Amino acid sequence: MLIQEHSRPGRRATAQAPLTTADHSTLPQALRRKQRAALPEVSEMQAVRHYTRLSQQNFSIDTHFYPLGSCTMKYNPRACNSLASLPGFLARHPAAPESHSQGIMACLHELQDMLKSVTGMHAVSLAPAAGAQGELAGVMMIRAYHDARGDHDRREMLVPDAAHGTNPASAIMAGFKVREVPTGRNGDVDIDALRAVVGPQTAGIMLTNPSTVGVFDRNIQAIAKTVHEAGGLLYYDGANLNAILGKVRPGDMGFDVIHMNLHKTFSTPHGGGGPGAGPVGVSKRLEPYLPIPLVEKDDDEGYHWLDEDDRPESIGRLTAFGGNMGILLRAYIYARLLGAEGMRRVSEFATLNANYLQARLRAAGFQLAYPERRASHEFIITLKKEAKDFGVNTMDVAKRLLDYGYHAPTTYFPLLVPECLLIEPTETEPKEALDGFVEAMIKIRAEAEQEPETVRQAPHSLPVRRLDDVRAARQLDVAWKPAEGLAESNI
Amino acid sequence: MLIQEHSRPGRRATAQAPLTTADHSTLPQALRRKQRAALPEVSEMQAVRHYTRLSQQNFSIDTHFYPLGSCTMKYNPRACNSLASLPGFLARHPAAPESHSQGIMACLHELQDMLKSVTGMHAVSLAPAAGAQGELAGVMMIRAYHDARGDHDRREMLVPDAAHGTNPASAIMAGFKVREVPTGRNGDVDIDALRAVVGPQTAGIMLTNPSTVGVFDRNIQAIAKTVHEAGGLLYYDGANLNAILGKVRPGDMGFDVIHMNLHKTFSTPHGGGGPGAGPVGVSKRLEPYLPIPLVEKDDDEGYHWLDEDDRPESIGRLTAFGGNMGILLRAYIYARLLGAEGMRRVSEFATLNANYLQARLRAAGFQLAYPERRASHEFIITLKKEAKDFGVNTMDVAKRLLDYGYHAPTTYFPLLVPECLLIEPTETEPKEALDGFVEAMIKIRAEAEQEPETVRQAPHSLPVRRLDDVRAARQLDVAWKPAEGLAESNI
Amino acid sequence: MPFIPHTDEDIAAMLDTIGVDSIDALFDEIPAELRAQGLDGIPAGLSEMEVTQLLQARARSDGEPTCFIGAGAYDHHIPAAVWQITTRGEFYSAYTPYQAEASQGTLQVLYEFQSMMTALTGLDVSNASLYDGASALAEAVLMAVRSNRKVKHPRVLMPRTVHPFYRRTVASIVQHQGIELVEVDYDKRSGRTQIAHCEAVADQPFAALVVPQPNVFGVLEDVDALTDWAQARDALVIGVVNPVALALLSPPGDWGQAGADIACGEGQPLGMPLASGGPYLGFLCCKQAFIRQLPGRIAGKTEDLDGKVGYTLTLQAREQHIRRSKATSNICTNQGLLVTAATIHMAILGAEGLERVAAACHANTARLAQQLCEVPGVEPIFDAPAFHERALRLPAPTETVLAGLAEQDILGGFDLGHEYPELGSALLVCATEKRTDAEIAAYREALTSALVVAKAA
Amino acid sequence: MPFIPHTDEDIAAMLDTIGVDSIDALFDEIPAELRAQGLDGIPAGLSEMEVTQLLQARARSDGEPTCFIGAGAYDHHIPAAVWQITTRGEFYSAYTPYQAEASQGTLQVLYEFQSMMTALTGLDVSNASLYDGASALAEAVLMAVRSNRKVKHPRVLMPRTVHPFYRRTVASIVQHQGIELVEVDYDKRSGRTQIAHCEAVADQPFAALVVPQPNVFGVLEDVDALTDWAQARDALVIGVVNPVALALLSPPGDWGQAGADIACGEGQPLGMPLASGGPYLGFLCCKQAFIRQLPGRIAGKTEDLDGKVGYTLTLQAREQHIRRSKATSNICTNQGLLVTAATIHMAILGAEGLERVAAACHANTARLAQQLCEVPGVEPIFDAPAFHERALRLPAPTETVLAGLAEQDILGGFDLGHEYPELGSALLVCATEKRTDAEIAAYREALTSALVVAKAA
Repeated sequence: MLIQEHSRPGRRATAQAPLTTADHSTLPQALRRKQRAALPEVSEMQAVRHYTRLSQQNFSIDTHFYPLGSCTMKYNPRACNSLASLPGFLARHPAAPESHSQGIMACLHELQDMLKSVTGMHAVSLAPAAGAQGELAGVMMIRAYHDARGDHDRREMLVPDAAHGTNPASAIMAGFKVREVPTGRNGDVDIDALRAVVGPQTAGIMLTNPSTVGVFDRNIQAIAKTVHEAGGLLYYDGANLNAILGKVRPGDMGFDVIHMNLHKTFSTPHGGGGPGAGPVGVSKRLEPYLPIPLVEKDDDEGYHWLDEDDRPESIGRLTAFGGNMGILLRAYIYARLLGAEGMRRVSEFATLNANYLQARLRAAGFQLAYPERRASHEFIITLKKEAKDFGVNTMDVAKRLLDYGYHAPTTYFPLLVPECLLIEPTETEPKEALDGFVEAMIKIRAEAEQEPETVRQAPHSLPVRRLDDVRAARQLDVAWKPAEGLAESNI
Repeated sequence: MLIQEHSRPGRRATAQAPLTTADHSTLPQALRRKQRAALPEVSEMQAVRHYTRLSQQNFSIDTHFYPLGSCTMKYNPRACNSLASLPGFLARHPAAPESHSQGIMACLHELQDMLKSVTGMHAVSLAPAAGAQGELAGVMMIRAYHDARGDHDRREMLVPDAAHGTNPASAIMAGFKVREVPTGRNGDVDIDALRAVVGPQTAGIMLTNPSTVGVFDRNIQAIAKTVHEAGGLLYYDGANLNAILGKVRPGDMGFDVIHMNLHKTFSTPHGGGGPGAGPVGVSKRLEPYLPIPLVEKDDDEGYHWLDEDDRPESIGRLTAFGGNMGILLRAYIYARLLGAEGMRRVSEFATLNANYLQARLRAAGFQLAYPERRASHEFIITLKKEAKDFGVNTMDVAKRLLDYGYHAPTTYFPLLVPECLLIEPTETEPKEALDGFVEAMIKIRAEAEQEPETVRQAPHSLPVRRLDDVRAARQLDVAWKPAEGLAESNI
Repeated sequence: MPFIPHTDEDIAAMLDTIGVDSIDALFDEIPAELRAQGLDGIPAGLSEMEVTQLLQARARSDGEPTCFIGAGAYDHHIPAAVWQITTRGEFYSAYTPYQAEASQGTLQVLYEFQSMMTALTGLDVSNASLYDGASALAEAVLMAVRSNRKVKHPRVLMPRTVHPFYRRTVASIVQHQGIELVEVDYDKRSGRTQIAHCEAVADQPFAALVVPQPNVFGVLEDVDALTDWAQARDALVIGVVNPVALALLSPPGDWGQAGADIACGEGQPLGMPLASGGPYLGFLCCKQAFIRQLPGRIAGKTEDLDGKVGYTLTLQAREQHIRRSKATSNICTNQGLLVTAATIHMAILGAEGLERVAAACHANTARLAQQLCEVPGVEPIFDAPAFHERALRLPAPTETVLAGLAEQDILGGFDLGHEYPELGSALLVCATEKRTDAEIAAYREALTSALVVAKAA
Repeated sequence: MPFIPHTDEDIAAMLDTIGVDSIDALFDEIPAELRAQGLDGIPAGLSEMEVTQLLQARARSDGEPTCFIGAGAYDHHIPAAVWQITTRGEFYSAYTPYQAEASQGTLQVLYEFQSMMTALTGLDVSNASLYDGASALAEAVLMAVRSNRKVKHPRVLMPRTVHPFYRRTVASIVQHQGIELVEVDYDKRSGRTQIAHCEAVADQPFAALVVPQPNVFGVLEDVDALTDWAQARDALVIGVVNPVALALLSPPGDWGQAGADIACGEGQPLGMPLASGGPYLGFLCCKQAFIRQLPGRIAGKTEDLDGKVGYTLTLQAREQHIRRSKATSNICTNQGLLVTAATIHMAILGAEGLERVAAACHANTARLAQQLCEVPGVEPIFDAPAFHERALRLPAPTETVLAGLAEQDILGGFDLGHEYPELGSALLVCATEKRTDAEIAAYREALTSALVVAKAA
């Protein structure tokens, strides 16, 4: 039942707004609303009860193992939420003067420094509001760099076929053409294919390492050399930074620009789809182009903002007020809780968990996409044999996992591996959770063999059974509308 | 699975305590613990996940209609929680000086005044930590009053047979003998029976009005006269104050002392079994005996505490630090949100909801215990006919209601009505919830007739099926113990 | 090990299963010369208590000034229930709802949010959020250029009365799409964009006109005339609106003869704390005809195998993870948690509650402006009706005055002088429903003394 | 109407169903002369925003003093997760778990809490909470008198080293049960209760001896000797313990040859904010033999119809709602929500975490005492080992010194002089793990200056 269906004309949580309607007669009649918007009319209790019960219909990290590959669903420490929600932080207006902003600016500046250190980059901007915006900022800086040198013909961005969809989409938004580079059979970029496509038209390459197939590209130095020698720059997609945090630094691998997904690696919440934060780091030659604002520290006068006036070559402003500050604060708090040692442990235990889970699934007879490789913080199994033998596909297995109380891994991505599950357990899961997941996978395979309909019709124990995505797209219904004349009333 | 069963030696939420163990070598070895306590060893995520999932196994006001008679399960406004949890309130030490306590003392003083006004009593103490402690304080004040007058033979406390169990238990704790007074067939106290038992031994009578059978005792003035003329005092059990808030005042009915359940009438949370708060109000002659501490306002110097030294005749201190302050704050906030008008509406709509539900259930063929009476904020139906006809008892119906998503009303109380359900919808439920409850009751009666086993074995859709209470008492297991030598380790 | 549950026994057993001797061995495919040696610049980890003390000190360090700044972010009261429910773990720690059956909570919230936004804006459909109001306007501009089948010229008329930060954000984001953003001037007396200003730059066809309501000065634009004017020229109209103002003001869907085509804006006033500027919530609504050009997530209603109603992400073919380089936008993660907060906020307030909030803000700002204008030398800049912000002219440099006010713990407003030098010493003030009479009186007094100091300087 | 969902249509339909004309008619059984006319003294309702502003101002009004008071309530760090989970609606707004099948969350928490408390105290069983430590001691005294089958004399030896507020609470609650509370003096040099002090008042049989550990001065009692001495005289031993201290100190179940019989205390250090004194959490544990005399709720493990494990309230025949006047206590509502917080707190910290907290408090208080005693005229009063509180003698009246410290926003400690005049100007100080070196140094400086002022006065 929708909240709108709980609505009755005249009902409302009356204490939550001013108790009377103030005079607004100076608003010209012609510009006024004629009918009330059909928002729900419910009591506070009804709203609380409705959304509390709705929340219980979600899987989440706080309730379930959630090994969604490439998404880094690790535990979000509760202190990050409560400390970022201290009244002093919540009440600060984005246009407050620097005299009244030193507290948060200190946090932001320290976060800039910590991100520089952990990525090996020369400078960092916290401005991008999410990973995709960080990507856009990254490729825009590459373009700004070439343009500033008069190198206007570099209009082609190389993207591996295994890349996240955001990579080509961002490159297009920055005005590039996209050329795909194939992945080799061992999971590394096909270096010969790369050599064949680089040239004077090459603006750069967008890579994530470890890649989305779950392995660390051993040729990264050769790739960097190839692209750099062709005059291109290397962009690092930080989606998989959790795999190497404190172990290898993108800056040391030769990357010129990087974005980070703080909501992945720095454990800020995913929130059912955001907010994220996508800071970008750059080598020295790209520093002038960083998006604004930046925080600078002046030993005498404390912290101050750098904006358009201070950074005339900047690619500019990406949101009105400089980014998802509350998320940056959470990441800062997380980083302070971890410290240097804790950061190294993130990648170590994320990798341990992934390799353990890979080893157990392999031992249980599941087929690895890259059996000869180490897992990074994630790995891929392919269910093409099960699909062929039992007529049960990856999506069926994913849905059946929900019945067993496990969120499904990422399905059908990367596109180059058929019937694949991309599995990322993260470092915060205990061994028991991994073992339980393996048991569930074994049981589901047995079900697929013995009672395939059970798997094909899964899930069975959730608030709804398998949903019809085709119907959703064909018979589009994306907003509730009030019955004619019912819920609307004159103001 | 218990949190203890998630435990593994050496696991812990390490950031939540000091990172190292400080020197404590000056603690004598002989007085030290030899083995670590077998507390769980889990990560923060495991604790969060475990308790989040556990919470989902509860019915609560925030998730379900909860018409538990006599318990006033109304909505707890969320602002009461967040404002009582402001850092300035949470950080205040109970022994902080008055110079640093004026903020909360102002709230407490105003709450005292509002409770005086709404009950019609002369003075109020906020000290009792719950309703039962308020009862104890109330009867102890009656005793102190008689004792102070040298009236030492008044050792008998009258208690109606319909009373809450806490009434006789509290009277006993105050050193009284308890004599039961029967309820008449119409639900009012049997006034003749009362007249027959009052006398020079009578210390007082403990009454709630409306009574626990859900009706307002029309003879209250005659009862008061009878008891007062016999030299006894009248004690008002505030459990049902929600029914008359702002409509009738116990002080005007002739009561000498009253306790209030703020967690009922003033909507502080029940918390799965507390905390409550049980302030007491008294007429002028009982004022010297109020439990301490009290807050007094001095126009020049602000608020200050009255304690043992200021109130030598006080029955004394009931908890170390003067009561459940955080609950008192919540009640204060609720009272300020309601104001005088809002308080009157509480009883009006609680009564409207109860009478509507009573009318609908009666129309559906359910038997009322007091069919000729108005419901107060609650009422009783008796299922003795259904029990006889279908072999399905009140407990079965109660459990089956859970399957329909309704918490059961109070069962088998008051004891004098066979197979009874005491139903209290409260004012915060919308009409739709009441209608849904009636539909469920009708369906369950049909099931009782057609498929009684379904009802007798209910619930079916909850985390557990019907639990074996006898086994719990016979094979007592009230604490998990570690397997021999497993979970304990030397410090 | 903070947040890592592994015991020594676990580690040993896991390494044994993998068949390696150490965790370090798991990194053996990484060229040795790349392995990071240290993490200089990252301090040692702190306990939660120490971090708490540090952050409490930082949060306290900037005092509790009284805020009279608006300019795109507004200090509204947020009902206590909103964030207590929003931060429940099941909302807070869930991912984008890719597995719909395990995400009905989030998906239904998205659908309800979309429904509420269409109700507020009077348009047919809404997406499930973008980053913020400014980036939403950038997406709206891109979308309008893609959508306009009659005008192929990628020109968009952008009034100067659109918030300057929004204009800069749009300029940044669309800079490589070959879109020409044409500035439209405004009337210096009323603060409004007049048709004449539009005409002045409409010598070539244009794909869209942006119409802010209220505009950056708080002034109400003549949205009906602007809409009709632009649509008569085959352009699409993009409304940039404040959702709280929409409780009182004509919704974009009702503008002019045919209604605006697209509406976007900042959802922050719907239950988001100021929080230094984010996370906020960009929203984007449009007419049904343009839904396939809408960027971002969209939740849709559907049925399960049993015919039971459920919700799922739909039209994913628009999105980057399916369409890749041909997607409507590169957006992936959006502002889901803020959508949850906004949805609960709107459910609790309802239309009437939002009306009261809007009316209180309007009345408070009117009173504030009146009182400040009693200070000698302070005067209103524009004479047109306005919503809950006012542009005032000061008899001393705005920057100096604001600094003087800040010393008295009053954040006096937004300095318009940087962006609109033609206005002189101009200050944009705002008093939401939270500002009390006492605070307004205190501002007036503080302004008086700050002006004395500023003039003396 | 705040919190009331009824529309005019609802009201009309409901009155129609009932068959009355007005809501007022529903009160027609109440004698007219009793109907309240007004509610003088109750102000008009406020909006949530107004109440928020009022309460924020009140909460702020008393500053943020640094707290060096202990005396039964301790300023510990509480992990952020504790209250974020505890205030989830399903815990916060549930009732006492009478319908076990619909309350497994709360019931399992109670069972886990009971398990943790038995682990900490070393006793067999625990109830599910009482109001606070002081009222728990009163119940323990009543229970001991009921339980002791060998000694029928209702006398209980109560050392003066038990917190004076606890002794007063016990005296209030048991005053009509004919119980004689016999004071036991203490050694003025060590601050300990010695056997000799017990002997001095043990001329008649007594049912129980109360043993605080640590005692009100922070001093560690010789619990083994006291336990053996009392039990040799057929008395029961009631330990009054601090649960955080128990992470390091010998648990009551291990005291002496046979262990204490009952242990009670204040659960506040297990995750409850100071909050002006409540709600806190009284706990009460005992040997198995006494379980039927234990007051309060007890959750027990059982099975459902399918043999699946579940939890339910058990031994309800002890309780007032069944046994009425013959119940073990009148307690009904207890401190369920605080039990939830304490259980989560203990789960997160574990035994090792509690040890670290305890050790840090101990070390901080030792450092504090040492530094304060460097101030001329300040000296320790007792020479026995202590846990995380210290009694200090001041060279000026304690009240004056505390007032001087309060002016510097330091809450300097608990004035022992009222209750223990024989100690002179005596101050009980405490520095929990939260007090930093800088705060301790600041206290020392503030004390120096407060003493100068106090001596001059």
